[in-house]
Amino acid sequence: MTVMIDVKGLDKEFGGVHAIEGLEFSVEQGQIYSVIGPNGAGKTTLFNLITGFYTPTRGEITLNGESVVGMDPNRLAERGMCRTFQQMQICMNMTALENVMLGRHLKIRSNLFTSMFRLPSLLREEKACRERSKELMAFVGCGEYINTEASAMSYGALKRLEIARALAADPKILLLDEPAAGLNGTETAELEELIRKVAEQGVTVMLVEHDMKLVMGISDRLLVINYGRKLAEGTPEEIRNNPDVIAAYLGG
Amino acid sequence: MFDRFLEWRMNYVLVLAIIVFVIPLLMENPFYFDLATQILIIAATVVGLNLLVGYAGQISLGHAGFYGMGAYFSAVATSAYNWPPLLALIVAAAVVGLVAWVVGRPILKLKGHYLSMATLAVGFIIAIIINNESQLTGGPDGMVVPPFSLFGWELSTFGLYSLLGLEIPGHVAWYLVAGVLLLVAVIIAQNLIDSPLGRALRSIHGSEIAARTVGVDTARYKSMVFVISAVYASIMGSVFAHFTGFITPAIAGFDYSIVLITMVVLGGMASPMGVILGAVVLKLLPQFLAGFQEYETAIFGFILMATMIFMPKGFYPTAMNAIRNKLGKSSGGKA
Amino acid sequence: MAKKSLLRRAGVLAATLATSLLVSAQAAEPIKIGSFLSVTGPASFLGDPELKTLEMYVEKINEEGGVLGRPLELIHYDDVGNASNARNFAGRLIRSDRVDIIVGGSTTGATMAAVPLVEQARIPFISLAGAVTIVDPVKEWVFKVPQSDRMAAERILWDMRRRGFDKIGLISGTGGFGASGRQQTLAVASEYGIEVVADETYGPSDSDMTAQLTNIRNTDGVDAILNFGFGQGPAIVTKNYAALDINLPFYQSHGVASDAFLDLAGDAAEGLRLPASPILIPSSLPDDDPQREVVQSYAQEYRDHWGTRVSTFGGYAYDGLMLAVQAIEAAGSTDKAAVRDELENILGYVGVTGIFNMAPDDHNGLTPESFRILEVKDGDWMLVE
Amino acid sequence: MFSEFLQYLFTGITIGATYALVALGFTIIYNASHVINFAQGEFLMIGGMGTVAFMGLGIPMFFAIILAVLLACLVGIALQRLAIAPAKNADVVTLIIITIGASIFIRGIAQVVWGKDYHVVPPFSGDEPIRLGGAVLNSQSLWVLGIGAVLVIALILFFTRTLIGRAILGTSMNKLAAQLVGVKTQMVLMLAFGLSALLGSVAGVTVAPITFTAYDIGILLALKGFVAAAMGGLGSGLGAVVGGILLGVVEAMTAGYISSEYKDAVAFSMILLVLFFMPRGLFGGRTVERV
Repeated sequence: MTVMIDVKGLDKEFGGVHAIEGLEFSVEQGQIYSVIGPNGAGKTTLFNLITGFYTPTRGEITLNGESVVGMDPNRLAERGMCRTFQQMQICMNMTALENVMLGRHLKIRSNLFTSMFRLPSLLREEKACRERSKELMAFVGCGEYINTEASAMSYGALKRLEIARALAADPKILLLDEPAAGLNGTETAELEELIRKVAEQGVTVMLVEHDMKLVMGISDRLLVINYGRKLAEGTPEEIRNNPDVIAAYLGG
Repeated sequence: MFDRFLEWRMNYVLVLAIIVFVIPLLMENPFYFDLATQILIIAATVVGLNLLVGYAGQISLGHAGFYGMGAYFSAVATSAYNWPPLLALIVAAAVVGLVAWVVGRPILKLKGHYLSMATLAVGFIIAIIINNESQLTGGPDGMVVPPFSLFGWELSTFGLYSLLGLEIPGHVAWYLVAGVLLLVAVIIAQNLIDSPLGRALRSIHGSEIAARTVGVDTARYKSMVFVISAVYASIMGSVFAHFTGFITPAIAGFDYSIVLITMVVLGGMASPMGVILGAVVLKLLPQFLAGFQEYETAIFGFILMATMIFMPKGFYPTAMNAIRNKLGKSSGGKA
Repeated sequence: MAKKSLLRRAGVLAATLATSLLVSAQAAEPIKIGSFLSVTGPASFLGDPELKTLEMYVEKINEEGGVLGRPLELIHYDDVGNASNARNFAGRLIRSDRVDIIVGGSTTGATMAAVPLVEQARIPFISLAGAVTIVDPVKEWVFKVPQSDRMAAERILWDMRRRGFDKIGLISGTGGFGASGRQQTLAVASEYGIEVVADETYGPSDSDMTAQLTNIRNTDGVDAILNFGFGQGPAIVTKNYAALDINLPFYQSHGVASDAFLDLAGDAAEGLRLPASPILIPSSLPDDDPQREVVQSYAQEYRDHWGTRVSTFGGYAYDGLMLAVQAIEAAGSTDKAAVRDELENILGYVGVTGIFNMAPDDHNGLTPESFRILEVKDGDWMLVE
Repeated sequence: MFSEFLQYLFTGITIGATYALVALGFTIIYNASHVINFAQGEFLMIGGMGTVAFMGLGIPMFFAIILAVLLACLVGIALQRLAIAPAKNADVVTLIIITIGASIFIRGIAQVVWGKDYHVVPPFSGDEPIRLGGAVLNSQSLWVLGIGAVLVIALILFFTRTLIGRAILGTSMNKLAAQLVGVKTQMVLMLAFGLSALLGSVAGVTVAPITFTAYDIGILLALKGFVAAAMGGLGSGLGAVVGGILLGVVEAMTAGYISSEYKDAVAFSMILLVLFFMPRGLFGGRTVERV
């Protein structure tokens, strides 16, 4: 197995406060790798560091062997990294389908000239893009919303839509920030199924999630952090039996 | 059939074309043509500005600077250096595009009010230069611009032309030229919006964060749309200069920038018909208010304020929603 | 003049007679006088008295029976000091209202914006704005009332020369009036053997010009300072000038020739000189001054009607209207070409601004001498001669 | 040489103090509501013109000033209640247009009621300028600086020491949280507009003896104030003061040493330069993008 993400000595300070401190771990290709920890442990900060929204104070992050520290999110997207957000980032000024089609942005070769005059090459490309996006919407289970304005969709549907958009980019690694938050039992079960299907296609998945049942059931490996530091790392079985983790969650 | 028309993305362009070309049959007075031509020119300008403000969500309070730059470049090149007007117009657009690109790169990193401030500053600097370089521009008193001509064929509002056996007076000819320009401007803008590029632009407005995660180079796209809207402004500025035959630095000034952005917001952002309507209303309002004498300013301000308070989305989208609701009800809630 | 007005009175009498005899005269089509002025906006101090004057005298002329037995109709638009508005309203006057003659254009920008339309539509246009570019080169259909800024510059330089100054500092506003005045001053200074050794400007809304004045003061050999500008700017310059205690002779242009300027500048204006129409000093004009009568009656009527003091600028509108009326009467009709020709033929019309002698190569008809040099003394204007 | 420099500095500080006061007005409203109030300049106009008008009715200057300031506060509160509050969810651009519309409306009314002439407000303490090191300082400039300083200190105390002041700040940081702890946010916003109008009108009447006053004086003052506020960093009181003074000094120095024609262009270039390197102005908070 090749290493997809490798993190070494990662530090992030905000005005002297350590949000992330000395974090080290690596994610292998094709794994479902989850990050858990109490509220405020620095999980989302970690995601923001990996996906280029924050720049680390110190440390090294490599993606497929290439150092990506200080790289903009759009450059990372070009390298196959895509993500969703705890606070969903949906373009409410577009339809659901357009949101997914946006996800294929990097796959499209048309330029200013072809766009301005709507040349046939552009129309062909758009058609292919639309088809693929519709497939993905069906894949994540929101096929019925194709012509709906994003602003008119339910919370659960939007969560899936965001995943469809991320998948539209044909990512090598997908980072999901609390995908199950706000979903009911059935929806969570569907989500679990969806994540499995994505992983089966060879996409590496990183997950920040509070739903322990989901996380324990689905993950290949887990990273537990608290106060920005690594508390434990291992298989679900190892984590479940780790005394530090139990202390942090139950008594800490 | 009608349903397909309603679904067609360019349906409003057809409606617009019909309106533009039917109007001359209803008007007699050359003064109305004069006003209508100006409306068409300014409407094409705000269609370009709308790409930046309405779709990409980036504010510009200095766009008249580009409009004025185009106008003055054409004016100076054709009068002092005897360039052919079309060449001057194209070179002006290229130069303005370049300037917009150079200043746009750093400016568009700014957000919200800081971006407004920076665009305002750029507009001001352009206006100050035009105002001060009076050897070239005639300074604050303005300068005369030669009429538009192409291969020795001159287009003047006081000329008389024949086309397909029809006698067309100059003011109607100008109107038709401006009408065609507006339609071209709208079609190109709509094509851009409906392209992947347009999608990327709109995503910057919808969620810049989402745009970046899917790989949209937001900085590049922002400066691209900034340049496109500046080029729109420059071309229409050149056209306006030849049309009116006399320009003053006021067309590059802050007040005019505000007028432009008000047209976009008043009519309805991100809606080509909306911004065109905005241009129509804002251009006609002073003519209607002329009778109110000293109350004109107060009434104008009041209308502006009230419209934005009660129709924050602009009156075209508000009106369309109202119509749609009505239609929806009458057809038994089918929609 | 006496003869002319006698003629007019005869005309009025005839008209009144005609009215009483023929009821149909009531239906006489009005003569349409079009006007666009900067009644509001930054140049409102020009447009406001201009409009008041036009309204008042159109009313007065109509009461006296009109012109050629026809009433005058004033059609006016406010261009807010914006040149494109001016152009649009000029278009509206010509093409929609179909006026017979235009008297208006408070600022040079507004006037020049309307010129291409006026020339193409071939309609007589009497401008009330200052810059020499309006009538130089001569435009067939365009006339103007005020002395040009070049004349003002010449008159000031003449007075400076007379007092033996040969190096001056210039400070001017960046608005149309100031910028054009600056250009003319620089162009004609050498003719008077005067060198402009310092050249500063200020913006239309600047609130302090001390820095510019300090620069001028520190320039070697400055004998006098000239400020070309209008609006509140020159009043601030005057105040700053006094505060800096610059003990050099100080000149303003005709742009500040109104009592409002004295109110704003207060004591600081004491001793400054400027070229102006005699309208500012109606009561101190000598008995033999040819303009005395017309100036005094205009000043009196304006004050009686509006309750405020006259300004030079209202005087422009008075002369503009009277020139138009005279040309229409002489032409005997409102035929545009005939009226234009008669405007060009006007000789010896004694107005508020000066004595007009038009010619095919002179569509202004005034000489620099029509400017009187005034000095501020004890808070009031005083004739220096 | 030095006296020249000193003169430019005095001039710059006088102009700058005016800009700073306008910028502070922007800051108060921005802090409470994140709105840039383009009608801010009209408060200055009401301060100056109101004083002139009330003095014209024979009211002594001191009371005329108080009446004018009260009038401005009323207008400020009305502006918030009638124009800003109903549009609370509008876009940034829409709010800009609303405040511009309001500014045109107020100006239009002022023009009808008070006329179009420029007016003089008598200086607070005589016309005699002060001479210092070969340079001249208008005595009214000292009033501008003094009143400016007093207002700044009063504002700082107000925002840090009083309950209402803290409520305004709290509302700006988190509207919901402020509501939860019982702050009436509508009340606070009204207060912020009233306060900003008070500041603006006091500034307006203080600078009127130097700049004169007229119905349309607000437009460009507001613009310069906005430049100053943005340069200092929106929302920062210190930024507004530093931004204003800096802008004034740069203008005066440019007029003195480089070119009076391009002094505004230099000022605008400077703000561009500041924003290129500090996208939130000199003292603007460095916030982290929250994802």
